[in-house]
Parts: sequence; C-alpha cells; structure tokens
Amino acid sequence: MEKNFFLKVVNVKKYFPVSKSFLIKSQKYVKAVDNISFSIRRGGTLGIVGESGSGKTTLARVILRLIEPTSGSVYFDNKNIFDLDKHELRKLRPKMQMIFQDPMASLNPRKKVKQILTQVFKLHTSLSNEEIYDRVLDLLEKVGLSPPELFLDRYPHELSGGQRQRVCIARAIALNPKLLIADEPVSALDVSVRGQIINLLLNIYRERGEDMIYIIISHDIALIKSMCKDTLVMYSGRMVEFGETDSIIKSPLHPYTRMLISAVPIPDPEIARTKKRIPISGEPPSLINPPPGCHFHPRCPYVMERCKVEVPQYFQVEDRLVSCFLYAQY
Amino acid sequence: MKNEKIKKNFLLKSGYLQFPIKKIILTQMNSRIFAGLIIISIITIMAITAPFITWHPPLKTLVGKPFTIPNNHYLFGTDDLGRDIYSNVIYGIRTSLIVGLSSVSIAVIIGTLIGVLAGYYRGIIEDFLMRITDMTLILPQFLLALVIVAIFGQNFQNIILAIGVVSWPGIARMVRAEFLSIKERPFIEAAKAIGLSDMKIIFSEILPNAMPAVIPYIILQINAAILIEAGLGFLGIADPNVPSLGLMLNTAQQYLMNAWWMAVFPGLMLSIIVIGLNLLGDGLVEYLNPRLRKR
Amino acid sequence: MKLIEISNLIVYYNTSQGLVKAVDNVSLEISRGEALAIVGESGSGKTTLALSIPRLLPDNARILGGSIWLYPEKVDLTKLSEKELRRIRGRRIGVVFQDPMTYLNPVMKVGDQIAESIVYHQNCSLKEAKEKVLELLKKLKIPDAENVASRYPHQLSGGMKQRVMISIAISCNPELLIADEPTTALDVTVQAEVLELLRNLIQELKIALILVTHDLGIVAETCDKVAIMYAGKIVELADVYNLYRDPKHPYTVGLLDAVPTIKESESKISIIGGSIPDLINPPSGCRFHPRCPYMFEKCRQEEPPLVNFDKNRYVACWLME
Amino acid sequence: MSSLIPFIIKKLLQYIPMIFAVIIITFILVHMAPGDPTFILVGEVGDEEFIKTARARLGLDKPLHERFIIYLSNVLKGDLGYSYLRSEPVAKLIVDRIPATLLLVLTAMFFSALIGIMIGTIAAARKGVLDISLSTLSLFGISIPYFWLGQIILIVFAVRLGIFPLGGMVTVGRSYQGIDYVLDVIYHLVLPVMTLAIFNLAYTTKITRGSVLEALTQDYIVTARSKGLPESRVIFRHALRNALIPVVTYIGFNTGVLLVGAILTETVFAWPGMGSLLYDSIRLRDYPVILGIFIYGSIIIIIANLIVDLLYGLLDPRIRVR
Repeated sequence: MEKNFFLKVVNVKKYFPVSKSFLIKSQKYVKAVDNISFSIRRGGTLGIVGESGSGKTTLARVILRLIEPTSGSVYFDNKNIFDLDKHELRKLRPKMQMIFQDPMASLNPRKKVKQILTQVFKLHTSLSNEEIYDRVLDLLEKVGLSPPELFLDRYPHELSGGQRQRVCIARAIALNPKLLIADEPVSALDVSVRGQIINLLLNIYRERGEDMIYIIISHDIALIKSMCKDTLVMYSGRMVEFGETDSIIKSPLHPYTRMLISAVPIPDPEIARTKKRIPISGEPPSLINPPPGCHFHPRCPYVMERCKVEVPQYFQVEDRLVSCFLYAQY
Repeated sequence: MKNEKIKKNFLLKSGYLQFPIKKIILTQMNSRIFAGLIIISIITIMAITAPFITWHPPLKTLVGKPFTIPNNHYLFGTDDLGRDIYSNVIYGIRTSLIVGLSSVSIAVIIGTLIGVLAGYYRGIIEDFLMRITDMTLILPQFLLALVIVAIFGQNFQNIILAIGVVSWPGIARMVRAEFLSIKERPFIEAAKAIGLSDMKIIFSEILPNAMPAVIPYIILQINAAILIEAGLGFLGIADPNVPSLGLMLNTAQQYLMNAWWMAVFPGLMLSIIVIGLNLLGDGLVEYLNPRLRKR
Repeated sequence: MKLIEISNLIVYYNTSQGLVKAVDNVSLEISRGEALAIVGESGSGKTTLALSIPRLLPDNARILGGSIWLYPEKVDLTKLSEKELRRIRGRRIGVVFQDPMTYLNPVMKVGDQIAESIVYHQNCSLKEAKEKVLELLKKLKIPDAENVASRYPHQLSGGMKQRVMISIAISCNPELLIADEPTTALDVTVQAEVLELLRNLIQELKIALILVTHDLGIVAETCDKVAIMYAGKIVELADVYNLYRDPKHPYTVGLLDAVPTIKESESKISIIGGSIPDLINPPSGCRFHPRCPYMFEKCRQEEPPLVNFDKNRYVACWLME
Repeated sequence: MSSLIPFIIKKLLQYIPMIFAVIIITFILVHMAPGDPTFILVGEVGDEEFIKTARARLGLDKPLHERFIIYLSNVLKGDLGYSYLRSEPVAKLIVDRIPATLLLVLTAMFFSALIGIMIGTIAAARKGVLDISLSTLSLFGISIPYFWLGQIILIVFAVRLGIFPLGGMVTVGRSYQGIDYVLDVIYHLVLPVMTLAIFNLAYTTKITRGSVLEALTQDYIVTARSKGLPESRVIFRHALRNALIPVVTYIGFNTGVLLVGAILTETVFAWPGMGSLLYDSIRLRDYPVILGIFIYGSIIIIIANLIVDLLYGLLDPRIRVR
C-alpha cells in the first residue's frame, strides 16, 4: 500500500428499485444515495451526519461494497473498489472495516468471543493457532476487555452492551485496517457507557490515526464534533454541505444544517432557554416520492421559485461546499 | 498468566451446529416438552422392542378365533380374520414412525435445499422457487399423496415417497423465511465485511441460527406425515403386507356395530403418538418464541 | 399545590432469573403545573417509577410497598381497585409512550383511537367525540385534521403519530401528563418540534408533566425539576438550573460530562467506568460505588440516604456529609 | 375504498395460475406413471372399441405437448373423462356430490370458528386453571384423528345410545317433504358435523389463544389501558381485532385440512358427498374419478384461499393500502 493513500468517492449512486409486483417491474426508485462525491486523505477523519432515511448508512455500505452500487466509483488503495471481482474484494476486506450500530445484532449469537475473533485471523493470515491465540488476547486487552481470558468463552448475550461493542471494535481493528467506518457506534449504548466507547475509538485513532482513514456516521452532530475534523451533511440521499466540522457548527451555511444544529438540545438550561431558535417545520420527505428540485425546499424558510424545479449544484463558499441556491452568487 | 488449560480448550475447535438441548432440559424445561419427550420415548421403545413384547406375528391370520373380545391372551382382541390386534398395533407404531421419519427426511432435504436457494439468492431464482412452493403449499397434501400412491401403486416405498414429496413446501417456506430474516441481521453484514465467502456465510452463520426455528416445525411435520399415512390406510390405500394403524381402522369400519375393540385400540395408539408429537412440537415452538415465553 | 406524592415506593419484577429490584424505596413529589424530569439510563427504573403511578406496569411487576397519593382527595393509587383506577387513567392522568409506531393500534383509525377515551370519560356520543377530536387536532396545529383523523397509523409520519399519541393523552384535560421517552424514536428536527408542542401544551393547559428520558439535553429545555435515577434509586433531585450549574452526585457529574455537546467550549469527555449493575443482585451499600471515582469504605457498606442539603435539593451520597 | 378493486384484481391474478398448476401436476403425474396412461384416464375396464375412441379423444397417440393442450382444454371445459364403471361423466358425478360435502364443511366451519374464537379469547384473557384446562382439551381435540373420532362417536351415540342415525343423509325409505326433510337432514348432520367440528374447534381455540396472547403483549394494549378503557373493550376491540388477522389466515389455510377431514368423515358416516365417492372409487380403481376429485378439491381450496386473502385485506389496512 502506498504511503499517501486516500479514499476518493466519485459520483456514487445507490438506487433501490421499488418493486410493485413480479410482473410489472416499476421504474420507481428510492434514491438512497444520489450522486455523492468526496475524498479524504490518510489520517483524515470524516463525520457523516444525517437523520434517519438520509442515506448515510447506505453510503457507508456502498463505499465498502457490502451492497452493490448503482453507479460511480470509489478509489481506495489506488484501486476502484467497484471494479474488483469477488475474490480481490475479499482480499481487500481486512483493509477496510466497519463497526455497526447494534453490537448485539452484529455478533453471531451462536459464537463465542474467541470464535468470532479467531475467524478473522484464520481467514486472512496464515498464523498458527498459538500465534492467533496470543493476538486475540492482545486484541481483547487493547479494547479494554481485561483480563482477556475471562471473555474468550463468553457468548454475546453473556456480555454487557459496552463489552459487546468492544468485541466488535476488536474484530474491526484485528488486522489493522486502513479504513475504519463506524456506523452510529454508540447510539445503541447506555449514556454512561457511551463515553467509554467514544474514548476507546479516540484512543485507537490517536495511536494509529496517521495511518488510517476514519469515518464516523451518526445522527448526532455533537458526537461528530468530538471525533471528526470534517463533516458531510446528508439530507434525503444527497450531500447538502461539506467542510470542516468546527466551522460548520459555528456558521452553518445550508438552511438544513442550520435547522439541524438549532434542533440539537443543549444540556444547559440557561443557554437552552435563551438561545434563538430557528423555526422548524415539516418532516423529512418520503423516499419514494421526494419533492422535485431541492429536496429540502418544502421545509426551507428561504425557499425560492428556482429551488422547486432545479437541483442545486455545489457552490464553493470559502473552504466549504454547499448545495443551495442562496450561495449561487459565490 | 496464560493458563494452559484455557489455551487447550481454546484450540479445540467447537462445532457450529449447537442446538441448546442441554439448556432446554436442564434449566427451563417446559412441561409440554417434557411430557412430549416421555410419550415419544415410550412409543419409540415399544416400536423398537416390538418382537419382544408381542407373542403373535402381526399379519398372521387365525392366531385366534375371529372377533375375540379382549382378554388376557389377546390383549386387544382379534379381528375378522383372527389376527391379534395387539401385535398389529405394536408393529403399526413401527410403521407409523418409519413413515414419519423417512418421509420427513425426504421433505427436509428437498425443503432445505429449496429454502436455502430461495432465501439466499434473490431475483429470478427466488421468484420461481417460491411460486412453485406457494402453489404446492395450497394444494391439499393428503389428496395429492393419495393420487400419487393410487397411480404409482400401493406399496410401502411409494407411500413414503408420496408423503415426502407433498411435505416439503412448508419446510422450504420456513427455511426461506428464516434465511430472509437472518440474512438482514447485521452480523451477516459483519461476516461479509471481514470477507467470509457465501458458502461459509450460508452454512456457518445463517443455517445454525435458522435451525432452532425450523426444528419444531419438522416435528409437527412428522406428525402430519403419520396422520397422512393413517388417513390413506383408512381409505384403503396401504401396503397390505405392512401392519398399519390406518388400515386396521379401515377394516374396523365394517364391524363397528359388533366389534368395537377393532376400532378403539389402533385409534387410541395413533392418538397417543400424535399427542406426544404435538406436545413436543408446540412446547418447542413456545420455548423458542421469546414473546410467548415471557408469560 | 401538591398533585402526586410518592412515598417509599418499591416495585419489583418477577423474572425467571430472580427478583429485579427495579424501583427500591423511592419518594418523590410533584405539584400542579410543574414539569419534572426523571432521568436515568436503561434499567435505572425510571419508566417503572413513572408508569407505576397509573399502574400500567407489565404483568410480572409487583408493587411491594409504599404509596402513591393523588391530591386533593388524597387517595392511594396503589390501593385502588382496577375499576376505580380506570376512572383516573385517561381522565386525570394521560400517558405518552416512547414509540408511536408500536403504541398505536395498527388496525384502528387514529381519529377513533382518540375519540375512544373521550367517549368513555366524558359521557358523550361517538359523534360528539369525533367533533372534539377535530377541535383537539386543530389545537395541536395539525394541518388537514379531518384527513389525519381518518387515517391509519401506518399512513402517518413518525412526528404525526407522536402528535396523535399526545392528543390521546390530553384528550380529557388531565392534571398529569406522563411522557415516557416521547422523542427517542424521532429524528432530531422532529424531536425539537414535538418538544416545543409539549412545552406549549403544559403551559397553556397548566398540566403537570413527568418527562422520563435518558437525554439531559431535552431536560434542560423542558423541565423545572430533575430527578436523577441510578439502579432503582433516586441519587439526586434538584431544580434544573442548580443541577446543571453545580451537579453534586458523582453519577450526575459523570452523566453530564459523558455526553458530547456542540457547545463552543472544547468538549472533554469524561468517563464513568464499568457498566450498569444487575438489579437482581445490586451492589451493596451505595449502588453506584463500584463505578464511583470517589468511593470509600463506607459507600461499600452503608446505603446513603437521600438528604435535603440545600433548598429543594436532595443528594444521596456520603461525600455530602 | 378505491384501493379495493385493484387489490381484488391483483389477488385474482395471483390465484388463477394455481388452477393451471393443479392441471399441470395432474397431467405430469398421469404421464409419469408406469404403464399406459389410458388406464388411468379412462379406467381399467372397457372394451377395445371404447378404449380406442377414448385414446383418440384424449390424443394419446399424439406428441406430449399436443396431448397437454387437449388435456388442458378438456379440463377447462369441465370434461374430466367418463366413469366407465358408473356410466356417467366424472364431472357430473362430482358436481352432484359437492353440495353435500359443502354443507358438512361449512356447518362445521361456522360453529367451530364462532365458538373457537370465543373460547380462545377467554382462555387468553383469563390465565390460570381455566386456561390450562381449555388448552389441554384443545390439545386432545387437535391430536385425535378425524376418522377415528368419527368411529368412536358413531359407536357411542349411534350404536350404544342409539340416539342418532348410523349414517347417510336422509332416512332410507321415507320421503319427507319441506320442513320435515330439512329436520331429517339436520338429524343426520349432527354426528358428522360434531366429528369435523371438534378438531377445528380445538385448532381455532389454540390459534386464537396464541394470537390473542401475543396481541396482549403488544404496546398498543398499554395505550388502550392508559385511556382507562374497561378490560372487555381492551380485549375485544384492541387485542382480538388484531389477533383475528392470523386467525382468519389459519381458517383459510385450514379449508384444505377441513375438506380432507370431511372426506374421511363422510366415509365413516356414509355421508353422500365427495368423500364417499372417493372411497368407492378407490375400491373400484376408478382412476378418472380419483383425479377429478383431486382437481375439484384443489379448486375449492384455491377459491377458499382467495376469499380469505380478500378478507385479510379488509381486516388489515396495512395490507390493502400500499
């Protein structure tokens, strides 16, 4: 692998056909991911934020080719992932890993922790059983499950929520991935346990961050603020804003981003009760029949005639990309 | 620190197909499962030891006077041809169990294959297989089996084959449904993400998780097979060279007015087998349904 | 003016693994028009505590001690018969549940679901009730109320369903509204809308609110008083401003810091170690002691009482002595 | 309800191919069977001349696909062949017998569904001894095979007690008219309906109980209770209404079982329906009739499933509106 590797996502689309019946194949699609492009360098951290149905999880799956894309390309390790055949893809798998939302559901309930972890090494390395054993113990220790011997023979249901997510993280980092995507890594966990897992992820990043790309997917922009340098905001399958996290939170450009940030509750009654609220109206659009033009226009306080018919392209505002006609003059 | 014993234990490869039998028996033994297991065990023992617990060959005529009322020697009496009903009932259990097990084995093989194919691969394969399955599922199993045996000839193998051939659609549907739901669970995606092959995913990740839901259904299907065999026998479709509870009831039908024992004992035994299997199957269904278990 | 007084309430669940001590000796008060938040993580007993007021607990729950007084007549809700309680549920106490998708009957039109309790509690005909439903939906600023009322739940969006839930709860002008994680199943922007609606309603109708949640963010915006629960006990009870400005109990401190915020200041995430205790065999002494950074010997042996140490402020911690 | 018509059409489109499937299966079976398919399609007995004309009529000398077309068009025209033994067209033989079978099936279905849903709901709502005893009873009801139960009922009520007739549909040798005829039929109907209904009653009870129990654990039940509704309304309006959906599916799915049950029961009570016809035809090796009964039986079941599917759409708004 090259030293300055990167992940480049180009015009990625994922349309799910809406099947009506087995005779008539309908032409309707759910455009879960609609023409998304971005790139990150080695050492980069990207947060993808969006509400349910915004397509953020689908995007992650498409990037890893866990589901087949409709079109576009993803370059990673100087290869277009979408061009690889099954065999090549499987060989690349250990380099790109994912942590899933619900740790209980993402562990096979009939396998013990040791089976789950050794499987990874058996698939991709030629280590002996003894070596694997040592690696598994190290791994468990690294994710904070100590003493590791205690956890080897447990089934997922015998672990607490936080411990399960640690096992998932161990599985994902077992073979030192270059790309790690975490999909809502803490939202299924209890509040007091969330901090532990966020810190574990941050530690892993601090330790090997310069050598990998980190993507965090969440509906919680606060979580992304604490973990990611850059942020991509998604709405109804499209990217609406992309830029540095801090500046997005400080001065959101897209009306949707503004609404989103204003809606985040602040755990401080004095600020919460005095802050100026942006009026919020409507709900995210239906995925099957999204509104024409800019998908956000029915909820947008600044809506113009143009927004109802044309899909806004990306405008560069300083170092940010935003998809809104308010910035057309830039 | 590294305990040798743990290490050894770790290196022992453990099997994938683990049905929590031990757990069911030891911890949360459901009273239905327990009752069902007891009945089925007794029945099975009787079937296996048939030659030792009977004293007349089952199909031999005139071992006693025709229409003997049950007594010490002919426990269940004799029939119109002077055959010992007790022997015939015990050997009849054997027939029922053999028919149930072998025809359902056929059905399980066909059903699992079709269910796995349809559940794992989407698109045209699934559409085609499921349409066939749905159609066969609606058809009356019993009548189809009857037609098959009537046309191909009334012998024991044909009866087993016919029942097997009509019993698979339910199993296929069940397997597919389980596959579809398990396939959507994140741990399968996780398995893909670490690079597991399709075959490994099917056999080591999905199938072990699908089986617990399918097993009680298979037990109930054995029950259905036994009843189909008995029903066919009752209509006179049976191999005359094999003792059959259904066929005995067919004969009894003509003599209901005067030889009640000819109907009572074979039917009673049939009912007991069915009750046992129903208890076991229902108990397992209930045990495996977390929502019902809560109560 | 007092509305509900819970004293020394004990609620256990009977499970195959053993007794789950979900709510253990908890006392609490709520006045008319007051908004109280019960904050806790999963398994802290917050929902059990709130739903034991109208006794809407699962079959295996047992109220083993204590009482819940309803004022002004001062009746003990734990002692009432089912029949007497039914006259209070829906009429004087309304409940909004967590997931509007599963808590609405899928085969009944939403208008009928709202009308149902009006018919039962206000002795009016179905027709009159339906008119009242439309008024109610309009009051909640639901556009196209007639249309919404004739829909089935699956035809409505999540936010709309939650508004329907709210209108069921307030249909008979209750004195107390219990909202159990009312926005957890909703998106952030929809959550903000629904909370806004709840805030306006309780102010306008002078309803007392019990908001059960794990999210300290929405509490800050909505409630006057906060009770922090941990493992079946209240560990801190305070006025909302004081609590956020100066949390006393180590658990409250940890909880406030464990959540990343978008506040300007550099967010530093502190950690509460360990995991939520098993309520079948809860830890001895203070239930938080195995996770507490300031733990000392006494915490392990003796259970700290909930003591009043400041105006309207109660903390259960030996550090406060 | 504008969505109802496309829904019905969609369902019809789903079910019509099944009738073709039945015909295809029959055709394949007949031609896969060992020996000459003529025997199966015409019957074992017959003089040369008859067989010759029959072969020509069925196109048995033509290639397979042409034979299929001929077979298909014959069946669709209602021509299922000729029962040589009874010198009557098969279709007429069967159609004459269908009303008697339907009378038996529908009566049994009506009573068992009505009572079963009631008992099942009560068992689910009242836990404890009542529930356990009802569940145990229903287990026995499910497990006892129809035909044996029929025999026992016959021995007890007709042979020993003598309060009901031994079999048949009308008293032989009397020609009742009007109301007397109806009463006579009902008198003969009691025992076979009882036999058939016991199993179905037990099964409906079991399914309803399970379904209501499941519905009672659902979240919307808590909402209903939070409104202060009386328990009877919670159970019947909220739980049972939702629980009925799987129960109705079951009743539809069970039409096949019930029809087969009726066939076996008819044999016991000499009830002059399709069952007795089948029994006689098996004894006489009258293959055209056996095949005909299979086809007719399947069509009845397909129609019943179609009706239930439509009913399902009415009961569950989520299915209809998509």
